[in-house]
Amino acid sequence: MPLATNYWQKLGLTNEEYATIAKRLERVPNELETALFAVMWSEHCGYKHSRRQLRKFPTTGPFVLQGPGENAGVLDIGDNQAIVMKIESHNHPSAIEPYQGAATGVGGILRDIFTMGARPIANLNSLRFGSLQVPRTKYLLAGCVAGIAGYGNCTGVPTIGGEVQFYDCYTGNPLVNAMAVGLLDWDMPLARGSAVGVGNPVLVVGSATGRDGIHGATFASVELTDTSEEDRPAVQVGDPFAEKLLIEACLEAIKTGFIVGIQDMGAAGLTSSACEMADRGGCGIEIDLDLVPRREKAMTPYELMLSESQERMLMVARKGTEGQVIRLFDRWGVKATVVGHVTADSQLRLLQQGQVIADVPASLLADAPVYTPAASRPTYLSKAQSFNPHTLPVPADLTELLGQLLESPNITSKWPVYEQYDHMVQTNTVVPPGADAAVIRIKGTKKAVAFTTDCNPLYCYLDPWTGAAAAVAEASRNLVCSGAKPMAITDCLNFGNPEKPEVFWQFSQCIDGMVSACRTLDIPVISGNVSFYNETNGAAVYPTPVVGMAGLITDLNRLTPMGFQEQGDLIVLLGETLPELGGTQYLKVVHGLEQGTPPTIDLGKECRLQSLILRAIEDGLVASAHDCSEGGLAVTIAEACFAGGHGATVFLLDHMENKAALLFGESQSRVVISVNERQLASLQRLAGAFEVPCQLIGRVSGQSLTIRVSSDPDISGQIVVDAPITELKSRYDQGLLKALA
Amino acid sequence: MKCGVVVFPGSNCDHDCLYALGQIPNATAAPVWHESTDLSGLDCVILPGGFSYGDYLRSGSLASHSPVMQAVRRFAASGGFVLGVCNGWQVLLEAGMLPGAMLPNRSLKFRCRYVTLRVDNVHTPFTTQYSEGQLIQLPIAHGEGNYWIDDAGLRRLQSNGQIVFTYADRDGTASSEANPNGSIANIAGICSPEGNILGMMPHPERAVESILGSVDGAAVFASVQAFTQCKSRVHHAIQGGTH
Amino acid sequence: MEFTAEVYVTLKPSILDPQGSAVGSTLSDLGYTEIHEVRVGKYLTLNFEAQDQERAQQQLNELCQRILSNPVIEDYRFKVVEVGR
Amino acid sequence: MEFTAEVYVTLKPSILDPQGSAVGSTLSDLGYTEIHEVRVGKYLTLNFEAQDQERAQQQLNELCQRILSNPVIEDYRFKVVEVGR
Ligand SMILES: Nc1ncnc2c1ncn2[C@@H]1O[C@H](COP(=O)(O)OP(=O)(O)O)[C@@H](O)[C@H]1O
Ligand SMILES: [Mg+2]
Repeated sequence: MPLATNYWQKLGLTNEEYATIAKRLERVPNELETALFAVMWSEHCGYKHSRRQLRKFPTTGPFVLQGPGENAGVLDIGDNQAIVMKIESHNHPSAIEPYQGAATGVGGILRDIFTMGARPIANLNSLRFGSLQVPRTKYLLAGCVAGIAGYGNCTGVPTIGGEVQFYDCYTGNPLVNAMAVGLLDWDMPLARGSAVGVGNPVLVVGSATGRDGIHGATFASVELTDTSEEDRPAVQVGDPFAEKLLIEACLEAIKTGFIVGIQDMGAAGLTSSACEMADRGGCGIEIDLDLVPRREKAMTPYELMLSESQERMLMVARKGTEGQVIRLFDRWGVKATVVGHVTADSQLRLLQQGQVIADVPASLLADAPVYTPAASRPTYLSKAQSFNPHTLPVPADLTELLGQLLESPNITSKWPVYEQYDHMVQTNTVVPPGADAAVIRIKGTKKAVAFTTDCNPLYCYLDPWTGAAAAVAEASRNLVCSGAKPMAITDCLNFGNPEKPEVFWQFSQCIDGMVSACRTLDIPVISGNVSFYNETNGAAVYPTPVVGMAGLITDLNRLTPMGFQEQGDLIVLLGETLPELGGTQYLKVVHGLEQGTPPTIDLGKECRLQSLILRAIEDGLVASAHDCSEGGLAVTIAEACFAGGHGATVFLLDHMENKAALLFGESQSRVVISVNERQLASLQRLAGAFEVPCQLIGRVSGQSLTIRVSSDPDISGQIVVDAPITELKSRYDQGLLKALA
Repeated sequence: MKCGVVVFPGSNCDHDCLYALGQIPNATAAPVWHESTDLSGLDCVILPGGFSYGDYLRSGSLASHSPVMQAVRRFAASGGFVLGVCNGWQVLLEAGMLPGAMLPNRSLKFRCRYVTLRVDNVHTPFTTQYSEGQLIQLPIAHGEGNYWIDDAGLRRLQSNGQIVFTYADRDGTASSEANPNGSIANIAGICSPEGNILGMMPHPERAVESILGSVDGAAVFASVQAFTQCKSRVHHAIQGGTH
Repeated sequence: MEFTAEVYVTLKPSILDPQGSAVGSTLSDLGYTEIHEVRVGKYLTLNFEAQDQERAQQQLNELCQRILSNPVIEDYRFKVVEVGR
Repeated sequence: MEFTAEVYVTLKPSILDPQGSAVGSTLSDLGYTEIHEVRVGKYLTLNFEAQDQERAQQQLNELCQRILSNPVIEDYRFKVVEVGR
């Protein structure tokens, strides 16, 4: 059958790209070869619009053993141990089939971890949904959470943290970002995704190949429109049981030393795994497609190469060991099959019935073009930023207002979500979900590692640079509050269509904001993922650069809780409250507005604050620490009360004539700590040395939260909040259930 | 005490059990592969939590047919101690080694959290270190822990004292609010009539160190350890007599 | 009129059935080697009220499509019978 | 000879069906008030080899009893058809 002219456009290649391929091949590619280029040069696999921007990130530092470029980043935590981490989006599949979409997202990110020879020790997930008034939102939330639970629980990896947020912009395009973490003993060289050693056998390991998710890679690179509901078979079903066996078998196989290279099959399946392994190793790979185990009859080479069937790996073994490798996998009930070998010529060569059906340089496939699209400042910004929230009336009953905020969807406790996750399996979770950061101890050592994911997309919408910098700062602050030194970031950048100048402007502003924060706080980026085309019928989601971060606690004695610990302890606010109400949850919940200039961030100030806290914790001065984020100071204090099971009496100096800004403003670089009375002087001295404002604001006492406000430190002022902790806590605990009812 | 922890394809609390047993003085533990049929030299066999065979078909059903279960059956019949935790209990039910069956949680959701349990029988080899009616905190983590048995069976469990753990309030009442999964009579764990087989949904192996939030699970393992020691002392005395 | 319905929900043939394949391979491990393929679906029974057979069919079809199955990955089939007939 | 079987596994009528009641209450929340009872069971299809129809029946019955259902809480029913008939 003659090929339609310009058939490559249907596969997603532009005329220029096709011409480039033909020129560099010095011949016209055949149809299969063209299809291989189309997936490898898709946005999803090729990072065409983001690669240049991503190069701005700092990627090295004292902890970094492996930065971006491998399947996951690797961090040195001493004693020949390392932490491996990576985050990835599964937004589009989850929009269509929430359970399987989210489940296979977890499966994929876990494979990136154990591919490196690391045992997965934790999952996190960062979720964003649309309006809870829309019934489908509840269905999507329930399905995604059940899918994450189903997969993580079955594989025996604890899900220890994450985020769930609700903004209308995500109604048609939810965000499901899954992060995984592994622990590696690196007494031997890291397992790497490269093909080396001419003549070494190449094996396909795991599930048989079916017609799942063909076009998955290109699908993720095209805006979702209403027609994609028809595009359905592009969703795959996950098999967490197969994954669990694959984990155990792969980790055992890597230990034998027989495995030269290993790579999971993610987007674009066999094509991308073979091409990336060959490219990294500087070798070629020859695959006989007739040998690839398949689930369905009459599969075409195109289908075999592009299938995104789950729970599969590509592996290069040392020549002569393949028999032992196959037996090892068989013991775990996992099929391993030799399908080809490593060649000297750096070509990806495919055979069928003895005939060569594709033969292209792997490096060319892996070398997608890089674009820098036009960028322009969105027109909505001036109007949104010039909105002045201080003229709005502040409700009289601030106790009730606090209750309303505590039960609002973005602030309320997410226990109905994380209760569905086995967060305790592996018996290392010393701080379970619910605190600023989750903490995993490392058995046999005094060490622990802390993790968090953070991003406030409303800030990013209202000021991308500031919002992205704040995301890095908040993640880091969350870790520091638990007593951990931040080590590195894995980021998941969720944006709209980058070919639109306004979206690309948001993207590059966010990158710049993150880069500044990374540099000031000295935290490199070691892995990540970009998800573009998060749009519904032309409207982009808020820019959402999710920051996943890992921190190290060298001595578990420094582990610091977020809740108040003892009656009589003093409550201290570190940092400064400014008259900032733009982009707050107060505006959203009370006035229904997503407007204003978001809180400013002074990275130097942030850095001093975080250094101070770490130092104070080290000096044993801090009984508890909790950072201020959504909902501001009043919510932060209330949460510290709930977590510790104590009440508090608080006195705030009102220097700005707006009680809403004082109590619910979201000024950055603030942390509420509690200290024993005897430590106050030392703390104040230390804060002075670090030039961090340090204000005594109250005392842990009783079982109620009482907040008094006065404009004069000598006048006892007016009680603005007064409620039993149990009452406030019950609203905080019931908020999500209520919203979902 | 020598324990064997069975590893089925899909078990995922096997390492946790081995680690927890390592925290118990005078206990040793080793994994037992699901294809193995040799349990000789063991005092106690533990069927750990997890998702054996993916929990496909019914939780525990496929695992209950694996070769090791033939051996476990013989081991129990000759008086060996068998502890099934979570998925392990589901396997014991499917194998018919304990009565009743497991249904999905009433909420149909997986639940992972601490619960309060009342210890109702302190005369089993697994519970001698608890006191009667003691309230303990252990984590649960399951999607199918809604235990069911018919009326006659329930009466038998009650009259034989086979109910070992019950979900309870802080004051010890087996209220419906305290029931996390819909289990009949708030049952959280039962034993065989002889007491040497125990099945329970909560995870004692997750509560043996204070840094994890509770040490209330340690007594399960310490009880078996003490019981085994006692048994072997009696055994020695008898053997000594025949010399 | 009172109707009773039986609904069969199955994974589309091209979709992986992890449960079916695990059951199938375990059955062969147990020595039932003559078993080639197993697929596991759902079987629902419903009792419901409708005006007549035609509307009953129609209602059930809507139910299957909207709630009882996920058309992205599943197919369904049903039978409706009037009770007492 | 190649046979294909359909197996229906249902909870015994005396046992409360958590899944069925959840589906039922979802349906009534969505306004399908005319629905009275929903029960959710399993529907398995198997392809297998047997010498003749009688043995096929017998083998399948054993399979159902031993593995495919749990007789404590479930009932089963099946149909066996020779393939190509
Ligand atoms: N999807 C989720 N999975 C697991 N834990 C979650 C999830 N969403 C929220 N949490 C947990 O709930 C707590 C509060 O979340 P969040 O309000 O985002 O915290 P913070 O403002 O400190 O970043 C955290 O401990 C977080 O890990
Ligand atoms: Mg926080």
